[in-house]
Amino acid sequence: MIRLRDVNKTYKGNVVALRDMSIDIAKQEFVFVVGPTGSGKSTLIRLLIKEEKPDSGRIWVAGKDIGQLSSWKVPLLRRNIGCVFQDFKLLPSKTAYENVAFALEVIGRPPHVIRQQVPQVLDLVGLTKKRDHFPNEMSGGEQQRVSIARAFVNRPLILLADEPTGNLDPSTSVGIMRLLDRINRTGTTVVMSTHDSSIVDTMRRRVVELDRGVLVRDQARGVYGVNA
Amino acid sequence: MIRLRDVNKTYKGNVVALRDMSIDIAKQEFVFVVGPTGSGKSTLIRLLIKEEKPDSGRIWVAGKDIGQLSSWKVPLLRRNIGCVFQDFKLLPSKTAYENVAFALEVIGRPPHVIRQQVPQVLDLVGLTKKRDHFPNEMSGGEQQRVSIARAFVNRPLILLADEPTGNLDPSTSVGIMRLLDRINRTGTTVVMSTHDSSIVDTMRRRVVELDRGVLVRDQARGVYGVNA
Amino acid sequence: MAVNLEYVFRETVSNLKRNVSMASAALLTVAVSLTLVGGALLVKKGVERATVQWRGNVELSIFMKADASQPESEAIDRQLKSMPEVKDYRYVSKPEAFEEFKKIFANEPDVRESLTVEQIPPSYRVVPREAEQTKIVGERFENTAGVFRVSYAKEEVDALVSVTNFLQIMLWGIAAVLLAAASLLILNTIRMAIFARRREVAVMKLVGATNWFIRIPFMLEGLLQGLVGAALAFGVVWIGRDLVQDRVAGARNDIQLFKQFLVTGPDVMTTGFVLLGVGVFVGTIGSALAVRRFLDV
Amino acid sequence: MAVNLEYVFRETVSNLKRNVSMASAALLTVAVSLTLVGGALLVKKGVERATVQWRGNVELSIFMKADASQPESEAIDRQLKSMPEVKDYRYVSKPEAFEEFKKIFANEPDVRESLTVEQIPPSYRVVPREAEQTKIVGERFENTAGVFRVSYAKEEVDALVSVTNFLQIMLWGIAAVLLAAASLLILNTIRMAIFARRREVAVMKLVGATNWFIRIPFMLEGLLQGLVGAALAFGVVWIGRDLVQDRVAGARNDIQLFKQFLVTGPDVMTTGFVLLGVGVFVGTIGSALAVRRFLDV
Ligand SMILES: Nc1ncnc2c1ncn2[C@@H]1O[C@H](COP(=O)(O)OP(=O)(O)OP(=O)(O)O)[C@@H](O)[C@H]1O
Ligand SMILES: Nc1ncnc2c1ncn2[C@@H]1O[C@H](COP(=O)(O)OP(=O)(O)OP(=O)(O)O)[C@@H](O)[C@H]1O
Ligand SMILES: [Mg+2]
Ligand SMILES: [Mg+2]
Repeated sequence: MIRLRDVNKTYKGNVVALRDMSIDIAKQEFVFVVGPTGSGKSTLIRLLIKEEKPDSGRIWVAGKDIGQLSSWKVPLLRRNIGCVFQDFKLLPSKTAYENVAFALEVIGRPPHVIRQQVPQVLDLVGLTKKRDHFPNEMSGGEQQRVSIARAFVNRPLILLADEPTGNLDPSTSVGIMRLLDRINRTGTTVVMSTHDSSIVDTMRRRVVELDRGVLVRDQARGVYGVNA
Repeated sequence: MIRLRDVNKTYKGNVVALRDMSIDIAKQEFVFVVGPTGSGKSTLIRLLIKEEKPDSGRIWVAGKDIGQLSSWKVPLLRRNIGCVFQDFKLLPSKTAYENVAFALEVIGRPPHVIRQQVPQVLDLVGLTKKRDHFPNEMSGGEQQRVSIARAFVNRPLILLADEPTGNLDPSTSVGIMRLLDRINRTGTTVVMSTHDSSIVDTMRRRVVELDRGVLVRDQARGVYGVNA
Repeated sequence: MAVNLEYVFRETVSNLKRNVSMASAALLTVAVSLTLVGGALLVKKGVERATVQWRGNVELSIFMKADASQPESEAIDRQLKSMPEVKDYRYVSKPEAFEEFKKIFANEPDVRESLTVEQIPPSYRVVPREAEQTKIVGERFENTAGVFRVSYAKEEVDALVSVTNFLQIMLWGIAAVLLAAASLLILNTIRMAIFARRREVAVMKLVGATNWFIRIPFMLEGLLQGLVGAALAFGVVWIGRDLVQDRVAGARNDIQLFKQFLVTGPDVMTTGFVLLGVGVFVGTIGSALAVRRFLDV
Repeated sequence: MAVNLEYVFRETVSNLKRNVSMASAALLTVAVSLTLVGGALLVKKGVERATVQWRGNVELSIFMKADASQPESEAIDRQLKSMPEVKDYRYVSKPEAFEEFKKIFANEPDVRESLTVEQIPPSYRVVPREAEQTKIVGERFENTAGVFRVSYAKEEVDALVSVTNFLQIMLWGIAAVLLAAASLLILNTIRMAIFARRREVAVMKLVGATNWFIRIPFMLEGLLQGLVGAALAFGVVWIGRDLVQDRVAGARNDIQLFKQFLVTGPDVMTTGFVLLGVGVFVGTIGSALAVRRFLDV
């Protein structure tokens, strides 16, 4: 489903974010990406949705070499990928409902489908009461859950989640992880970066560890810290 | 140092964020504020820096009733309080260095003091190499640390930290907690909201728990979950 | 490009509502700058009308010999009637010409008394269709039998033609400059408004929106701003014209000259359509161009 | 209000650099709209100058009786010399007047031949200091001994006076409207630029910045934008004037009339200072007002 070969990414100012990264992620896999702050987790996710381009190396997503993708096809790529951004990236002038609905409008779903699915998904993340709140009228955790709802409302092939529980309390986090697990079981490949060791340790899924841009560990049914 | 009496805060749309909150926090105390997402932790912090006004009740900070404060004195209040915002609130057109320096410029510190103190503080949070990066050129954790550095660079009387480790990996979090502890020991009152149970459980400081805006627990040397 | 119409309208309306501050700023720019354009266009129209009148009053006189025969006179009459360049003409007989002469020299009895009716030549007063044709018409008659002399206040005619031509060109220039300035200002404002929302555009792209999906609501927004702004400008111009018209109508006779400047209702309507066209075009295309910069994500 | 100057300058420069897109948009608005104002001011100046010349050419004629005595003539000469309202005058003797008469009727020998030198009255041609004074000056001589008739092309003078007055008022109006429009557009743009940075302002306040601490760099920024924008506008106006000047100077004689429109270097400089003043004032005050809205955090 996802394949990277010798991918390098250096930001301006000689900041190496990823170095010679190669990895294969199969369909329906659930992968945790861990690593200290600034180790390149978000960069990896940005490369997968072509928000950034690698300096060298090739990336395949859903069977397509995204380096070869013409720019008008990029939206099609992104519609197959749901993405929870670390900084949420909600549309500030849309309510929670509208933010989630937007992901469906983008792929041309008819209004009656939208009216049916969005409330369902908002209910799943526990935000039914906040549906008409704008992002700046919600708590951090609520915004994060809107972002999660938006990412999977259109049942993407791949779900990328960049620290989706950073602003959630442990019990809400557990709920969200159950949700992600359920989504994964219905056939969606999930790649999730996280700092939450208890989540990684209880889920026991494949763990990929980055350190200063280098893949230092790739462990099936792994734990958060190698010393844990 | 901080005293709330019967404070109520309801946002538009009848969202009760705080209900009949009364609390006293002494000088030099270290207080964790915990509670599920949307329970009013950030609202409490916003009230303390007068970003929001309570609907009823009175609030004293550093001996002053901030409800009575005339608007031109609000900046003076805020200079005595360092605040780490949940969403960082960095100035997007300033580099890491400049963001931190701004907190000193605001209180009129001379340039030579700024040139000396800012690098020190950036070093403390491990961002010396990122000093000339703009916020959008830093990882989530790096931005969060800039926000932390800005909050305590002017040695405030009170440090309010809203989930300051949400985007940090466990070992960096431990480093930041050591830093906050040190700052607390030098006489600064610290109020920190968090979802990180391991931090709360290892520090064993006073824990205040909110649930849907109501103070449900106030425990000296407490732990994160009451069932933990 | 298959974009749901319902989505587009809902999106546009909510964008306008939720970005009221920026949207109204753009609207204001459109209104103010198109008001200037509209004002210039109306003044141009007014001067055009006045010019037509001024030029319409240009005459040439064909003086007949005092002893010109009836057939000679009739031949000239016939020729004048047949010339397409001649708008109007009339015959001034000897007694009429003498009356005119006496009037001109009313205050100078010495001069007045020195001539008799018989000495004054009769003439044809000819109004050419175009001021520029005065000379062409005149020259035809210069050597015709019975004609004593063709007199066209040559200098005056030339001056009038060149002055009005110059005025026209100048006013075209002013209108063009104002139009260019207005377009620039509107584009600039739209660019600012969209710049302020660039992050939003980037997020939309990251969520999988195609360029057209993002662009169309922005264009519709620009279209509406252009339309409403132009309508406001039109309203101001209309009211402005009425005010000026009233003032001029109520003024003393001695600025009668300016009555010729007056513009008609249809002139104002035409100007209105120009304004609406410019507003809509610049608003729509400007939005499309402005948003373009932020679509490469 | 004790704001560090070094901070203010550094902050202003880096704001301008890092918000280049918005800053240059505001600059463009200042430049374009002040160019319009500058153009209007110069045209106004030009018409003023032309008016002075036109009005300066207004004459009245005091025709003497053909049999007026030498002392009578001298008395009039003396009185004219002593009147402050009289700018200039000259005596047209009988032979001179006859030459003039012959020239006027050069094409009409019948008329020309009908008068002798003796029949033509001599006259004083008087140029009053102000066109409005023509009548006052003339009336003084109407019943003076030896005077046959005072002739002032009354209608023409009245028309000229009212036309030029009207033109002046109209151009004042246009300049005022353009100035108002320019100020509005500039204010509007500045408001947009600051609106786009409202969150930044809010963050500054949350970190403990006083209102003045935030406001001063914004004001300095507005001042610089106003200054540079006005300077650009000034440059365009200057070049525009030179172009027009060259064209007019190179043009054929028959638009000699327009040479009277020419404006001098000092006129342009004055206009430049007005533009700079407006730019700086509106830029600075506009920024202060615009940022004000976002300071209540
Ligand atoms: N636009 C950019 N320009 C320059 N450097 C950048 C840019 N974006 C990221 N970086 C740098 O690249 C490195 C990797 O960043 P990335 O965001 O991928 O880290 P991360 O693993 O997601 O960290 P975190 O856990 O803190 O979110 C960091 O050192 C960061 O400073
Ligand atoms: N501006 C606002 N308008 C309306 N409701 C708001 C606003 N800000 C916050 N709320 C609501 O107030 C409640 C408390 O919000 P607050 O941000 O204090 O929660 P929190 O404890 O910080 O949550 P988190 O852990 O998710 O950050 C939430 O239900 C939130 O939706
Ligand atoms: Mg990251
Ligand atoms: Mg919060």
